[in-house]
Amino acid sequence: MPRLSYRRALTRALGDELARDEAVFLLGEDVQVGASLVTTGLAKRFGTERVRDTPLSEQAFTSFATGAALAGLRPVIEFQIPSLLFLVFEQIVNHAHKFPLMTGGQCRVPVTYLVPGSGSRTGWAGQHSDHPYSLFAHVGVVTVVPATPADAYGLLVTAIRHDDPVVVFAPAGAMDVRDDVDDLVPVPLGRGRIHRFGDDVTVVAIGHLVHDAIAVAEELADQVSVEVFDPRTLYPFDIDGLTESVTRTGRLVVLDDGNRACGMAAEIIASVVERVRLLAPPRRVTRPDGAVLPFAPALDRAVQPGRDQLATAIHLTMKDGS
Amino acid sequence: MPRLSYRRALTRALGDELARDEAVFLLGEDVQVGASLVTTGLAKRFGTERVRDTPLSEQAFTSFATGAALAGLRPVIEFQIPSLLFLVFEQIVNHAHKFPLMTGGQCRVPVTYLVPGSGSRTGWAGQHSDHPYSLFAHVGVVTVVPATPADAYGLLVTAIRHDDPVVVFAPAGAMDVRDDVDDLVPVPLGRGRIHRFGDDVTVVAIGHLVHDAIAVAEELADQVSVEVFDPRTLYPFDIDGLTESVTRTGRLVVLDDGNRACGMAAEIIASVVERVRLLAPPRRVTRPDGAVLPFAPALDRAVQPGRDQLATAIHLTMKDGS
Amino acid sequence: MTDADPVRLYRTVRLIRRFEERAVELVHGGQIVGGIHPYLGQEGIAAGVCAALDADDVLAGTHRGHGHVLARGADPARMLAELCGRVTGLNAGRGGSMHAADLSIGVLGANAIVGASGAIITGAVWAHRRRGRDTVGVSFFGDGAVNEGMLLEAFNLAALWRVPVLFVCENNGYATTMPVAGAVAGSIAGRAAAFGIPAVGVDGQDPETVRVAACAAVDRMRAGGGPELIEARTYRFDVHHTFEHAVRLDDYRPPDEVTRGRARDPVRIQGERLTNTDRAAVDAEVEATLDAAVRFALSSPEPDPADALTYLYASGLTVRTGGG
Amino acid sequence: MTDADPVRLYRTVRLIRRFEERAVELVHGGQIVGGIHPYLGQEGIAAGVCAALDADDVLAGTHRGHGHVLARGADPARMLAELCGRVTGLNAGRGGSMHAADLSIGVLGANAIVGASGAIITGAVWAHRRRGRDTVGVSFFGDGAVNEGMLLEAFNLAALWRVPVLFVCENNGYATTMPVAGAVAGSIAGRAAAFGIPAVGVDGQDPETVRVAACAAVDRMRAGGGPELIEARTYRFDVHHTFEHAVRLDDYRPPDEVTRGRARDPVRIQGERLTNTDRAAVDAEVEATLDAAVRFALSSPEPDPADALTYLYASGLTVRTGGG
Ligand SMILES: Cc1ncc(C[n+]2csc(CCOP(=O)(O)OP(=O)(O)O)c2C)c(N)n1
Ligand SMILES: Cc1ncc(C[n+]2csc(CCOP(=O)(O)OP(=O)(O)O)c2C)c(N)n1
Ligand SMILES: [Mg+2]
Ligand SMILES: [Mg+2]
Repeated sequence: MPRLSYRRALTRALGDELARDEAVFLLGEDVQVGASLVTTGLAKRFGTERVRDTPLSEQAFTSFATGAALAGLRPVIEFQIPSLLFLVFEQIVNHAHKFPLMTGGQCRVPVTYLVPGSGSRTGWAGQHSDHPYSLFAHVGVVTVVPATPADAYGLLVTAIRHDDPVVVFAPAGAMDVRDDVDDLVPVPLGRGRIHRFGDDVTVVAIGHLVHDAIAVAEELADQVSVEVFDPRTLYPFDIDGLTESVTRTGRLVVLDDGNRACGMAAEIIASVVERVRLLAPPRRVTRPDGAVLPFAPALDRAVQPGRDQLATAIHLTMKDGS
Repeated sequence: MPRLSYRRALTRALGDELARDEAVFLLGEDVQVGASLVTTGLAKRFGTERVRDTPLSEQAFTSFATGAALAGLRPVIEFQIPSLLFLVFEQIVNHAHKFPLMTGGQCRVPVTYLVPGSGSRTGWAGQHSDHPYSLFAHVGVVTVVPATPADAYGLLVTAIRHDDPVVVFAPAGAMDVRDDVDDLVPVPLGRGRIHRFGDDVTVVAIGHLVHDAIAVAEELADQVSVEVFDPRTLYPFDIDGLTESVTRTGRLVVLDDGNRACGMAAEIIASVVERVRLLAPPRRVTRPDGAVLPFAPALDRAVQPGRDQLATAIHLTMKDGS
Repeated sequence: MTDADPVRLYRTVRLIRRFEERAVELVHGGQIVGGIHPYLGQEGIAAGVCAALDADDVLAGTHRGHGHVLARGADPARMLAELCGRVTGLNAGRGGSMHAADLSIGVLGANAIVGASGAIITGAVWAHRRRGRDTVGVSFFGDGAVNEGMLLEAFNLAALWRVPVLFVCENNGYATTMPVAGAVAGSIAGRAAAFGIPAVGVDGQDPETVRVAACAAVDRMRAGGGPELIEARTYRFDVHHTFEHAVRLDDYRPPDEVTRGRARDPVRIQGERLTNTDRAAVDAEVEATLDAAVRFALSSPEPDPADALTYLYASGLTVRTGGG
Repeated sequence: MTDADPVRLYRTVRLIRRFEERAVELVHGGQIVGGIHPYLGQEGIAAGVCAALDADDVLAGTHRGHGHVLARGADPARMLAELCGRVTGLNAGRGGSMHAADLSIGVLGANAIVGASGAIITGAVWAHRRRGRDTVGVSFFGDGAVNEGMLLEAFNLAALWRVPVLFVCENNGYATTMPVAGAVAGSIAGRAAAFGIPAVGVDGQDPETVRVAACAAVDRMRAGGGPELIEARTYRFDVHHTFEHAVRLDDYRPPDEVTRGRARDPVRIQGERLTNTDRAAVDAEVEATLDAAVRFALSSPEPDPADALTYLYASGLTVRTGGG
C-alpha cells in the first residue's frame, strides 16, 4: 500500500488523464518546469504541445480553453494563485458556464480549472491567500475541494471527465498531506464522505480543515462524540448525505475557510435548517466577513478558522441543546 | 410633495453630490449622453472633465478610479451591465477592497460602483441579466440594493460619501417605481426598513422584490399577517433589525433575486437561526442554483422568484409552524 | 482564392438588409422582446468575409451579430424564430439576438460581451487544427472592442501560437455614442502591429472589396500563416440599439455625417453589379424567404416555462429550483 | 533635467543590493516568512528612474518591488520591519514584501498582481493633477506584464487622457520561467507604439543611462507631454522567488546566459564612477544603515492577533469575526 502525497496525487491524476484521453491538454504559467510542483514531469512525458506554457494572459488563455472545449478538447488550466480566478471570473462565469444554456444545448464546455495552493500559504499576504470557492458555488460552477490524497486524485480525474466546467481547489494546507492509498479511482461529484462517525454533533469541514476537524474530534472524544462530514464537492452539494448525518446527531457546526457572509457555511446551514429540526442552533466557524489576510504570520493565522474556535463551537452547541 | 421616479432619484443623488463636493466625479460608458437615462444632463451641468466618457476598458477605468480615490477623489463609476462586474472583479475585490488593510491603514478607497438596471431587463438574455450582489457581500464590499426612490437617493448619496468601496445595485425591476417623496436625505448604510408590519411571518425581500413582497402581503392580508423587511444594505446586514422582527413573528421567508447556493437568502437564514429559535423552518424563494437567464420572456420570468412562489412559501411556513 | 460571385454576394447583403428591417418591425410590434442591435449598413463586411470561408471554418460574432450568422448560412427562419424566443429557434429560444449560434455550421455565436470572442475562437481554431482539420477562424468585433484588454490578449495568443484567425474589426466610427477618436489612442491597425499581426484597412461598404481582402488573408493563413487583421471602415445606418427608437439620445452623430454615411450603401453598391433582372430575381427570392421566415417564427411555439433550465448543464446536472 | 550625482546613484543601487542580500539571509533564517522576489541585478532601473522624480511624484511597483520602494526613499529599517511582519513596518506588518507601500512619499505600493498597477497609477496622477499638483507617475512592471490586457488598457487610458505616466518595463528576459520570446508576440516597444506612446530601449544595467532617459521623459511629461515608455533591458541575478533556493526547478536559464547576465553588474558599473574612497565611504554607510535596519526590524514587536482586522475598512466598519 504505497504512501502518496496530496500533491503527487494531483500529478498522477493529470498524468493518467493525459495518457487516457488525447483530448486532454494542460495549460498555464510555468507548467512545463512545474513551478507549482504539481505538473512536474508532464511536459517531458506528453510534450510541450499538450503541456503548454502560457504568457501572462489569464483572460485570453481561459477563454482559449473555452474555445478548445467547444471544439471537442478537454483543457485543464492550472492557476498559480487563487485570486487569479477573480481576473478570469468573467471568462468562466459569463462564458464557459453559460454557453450550454445560451446556445440551447448545442455545446458543452468541459474545462477544469485547477488551483493548487488555495487559501493561505502563510506569508503570501492579501492578494495570494484567498479561498474563493463559495463564489463558484454561488454562480453554479461545479466546485470541488478535496481533503485527502485519494480524493484529490479521484475528484480531479472526475472533474476532467465531466462535461461542464469544474473548479478544483487544492488547499495549501492539504498539499503536503500523505496517506496510504490502495487504489486510485474516480470519485463521483456531489457525494460527501464521513471521515469519522459520531452521535452528538455533525461537523462539516471543507478541504484542509477536514484534518483539523478530525483532530479536534479526537481530542474531544471523551467529552463529545463528533461526526466529521466532508462534502468534497461544494457544488453540487451532497445535502442528502448531510441530512442523514444531521438527522442522527441533531447538531451542526460548519468549519469553512471562506469569508463568513454568503459563504458555504451559510449555505450548508440554510440547506439543513430547511429540512431538519436541530436540537441546538447551528454554528459556523469561518473567516471573518470581508476578510483580507494580513501578512504577519500571527495575523494570517488569526483570520483563518482554527481548532480552538471549532472546539469552542462544539462545546457551545452541546450546551445549547441540552 | 413631488412624485419622483427611482431613476430620477439616482440622477438627483449624483447631481447633488457632484455639486456638493468637488472631489466627486463620474465615469463610465456613454455617461455624457446618458445612455442609461440616469446620468442625463450631468455632463452639461458639471462639464465633461467631471462626467467622463470612457473607452471600453472596464478593467483600466475601474483601477483608474481606485488610483484617483487613493489620491483623494471620490469617483463614481456607472456600469452598463451587471455582468461587467465580473470583468472587473479582480480590480474591485483584489485591489480597491484590499488596499486599506494591505497598506496598514495608509489609505482609503472611496469608490462607488453604480449598476442601473441590475437583474433581468426581460429579453436581454444570459449575459445581461445577472443579479450578483451576493458575490460582493461574500467578499466584503459594501453592497446596497435600494427598493424605493427615497432609498435610492439616500443610499447613493451615502455610498458616495462612504470611505470604502460601495456597490450600488439599482434593479431593473425598480427603476420605474415612482413615489411621493417629501425630502431627500441620506440613508445610513446597514440599516433595514420595515415596509409593513405583521405578526405571523417576516418576509425579507431585496430590491425590486420588496414591492412584490408588499403586494403579496396585501393579497394575503385576510389569511396571514405578513411583515415586510427590506434590508436595503446587504453588507453590512442589519441583523439586529431583522432579529427584532423575527423574534416577534417567529417565522422567516426570504425573497432574493440571486442564485440559491451561497446567496443572500442563505446568509440571512443562517444569521437568523444562529440567534433566533423559529416556530417553523425558514424558507427561501430565489433564483435556482447556477441560474442563467434564458432569453424567451416566459423562461426569463420562470427563473426569477415570483409572487406565487412567495405566497406558497408563506402558506407552507404557516402550516409548518402549527 | 474563391472566385467572385456577384449574385451570391448580393443575395447575402440583401438578405441581411431585409432580415434586419423585418426584425426591427418585429421589435416595434413587440414580437421580439429586448430589442436588437441592427447590422444595417454593415452588411458588406459579414457577406464579404464569409464568402472567403470553407465548410470547416468557424466564426464568432458580436452583439451586433445577425449579419455574421446569416452570412455564414444559418437558416433565416430559425434565426428569426430565435429572435422571437421560439423553441424552433437556432438556440431553442434560449439565446436571442445577442447569442444566436449555430455550431453545426461553425458559428460559435453572437456574443453580448464586447471583446470576449477573440480568445474563444482562437482556442477553437487551435483545437480543430490539433484534431487534424484545416480550419481557419474569423473573429468579428467593433472599433470599441480594441480597447478591451481581453481582446488584445487574444491577439497575443493567436500571434504567438500562430493560430490562423482573421480578426475583423468593423469600424463604424462609434462604440455606442463614443467616437473612435475619443476611445482609441494610436490606431486600430497599430493594435495589430503591436503583436506582429499584419493588418489592412478596407472599404467595408464594398462587399467585393471585403471579399477580396478576406480571401487573400484566408489563403495566406491556410498556407500556414498566422493571424491577420482587417479593419473594415463602415457606418451603422441606424441606431446602436433599438431602444434608441423609443428613447432618443442626444445627437451624438452629426446629421450630415449620417447622411454621408448612409450614401455609401453596400446593398446598392453590390446590387449595381447585377443586371436589373438578376437583382429583381434575388430581391424576390429574399422577400419570399423572409416572408416564410416570419411566418415560421411567429407560428412556432414558445418554450415551456417548465423547461427553463433544460440546457443549464451539458452534463445533465439537475439543480434545486428557486421555489419556497 | 536633474544633474548627475554619481555618488547618490551609487548609494541607491548599493543600498538596494545589500538590502536584498540581507533580506535573502533573513528568508533563509526564517525571520522573513513567505519569501521574496529579489531585485538583485535590476537595481539600476529603480535607482535611475527614481533619481528623475520630484517630491510630488508617485510610483507603483511590482511583486519584485523592494528596489522601487527603497529608491524612492523609504526608510530601509521600516521596510525591513515590514518584510519581517512587524508593527513598525511601513504597512504595520500587514503587507509584507509584495505590498510594501509608503504613501507619504508617493509609493502606492508593490503589487502582487502582475500588470495591475498601471491603471491605478494613471488614476492617481490624473487626480493629483486635477487637484493642482504637477505630479508625474511611474509604473514599473516586468516583461511578463505586457501580456496582461489590464496593463494594455491602462496604456490606452493614459495615452488618451494624456496622463503623464512613465511606464517602465524591466525586461529581465523571463516571466518566472517563461522567456520573453515565448510570451511576447511583436515587441515590447511595439506595445507602446500601438497606443501612440513613445518608447525607448535602454541598458538597464547602467544606472546613469537609465537616469538620463528617465529625466528626459519626465521633462517632456512635465512640459505637458503624455505618457512614455522605457524598456530597460536587465537581468535578474538570482531566482524568481526565494522558494527556488529550497526547490530547484529545471534549468530554465542556460548557465552561460546567467554568467553573462551577472557580468554586467549595475552596482559595479556605477561604483566604478566613484573614487575608491567615496565608494568605500558609501559602502560603509550603507552597511551601517542596514545593520541598524536589521536590528530595528528584529527587535520590533509583532502585531497583536487581536488587531488582525484593524485596517480592514477605512470607514471603520467593524465586522463579525469567524468564531463559532
Ligand atoms: C465588455 C462590455 N462592455 C460594455 C458593453 C456594453 N456595450 C454593448 S455594445 C457597446 C458598444 C460597442 O461598440 P463597438 O465595439 O464599436 O461595436 P458597435 O456597437 O459599434 O457595432 C457597449 C459599450 C458590453 N456589452 N460589453
Ligand atoms: C496576474 C498575475 N498572473 C500571474 C502571477 C504569478 N506571477 C508572479 S510574478 C510572475 C512572473 C512575472 O514576470 P515579469 O512580469 O517578467 O516580472 P519579473 O518576475 O521577471 O520581475 C508570475 C507569473 C501574478 N502574480 N499575477
Ligand atoms: Mg463601433
Ligand atoms: Mg521578467
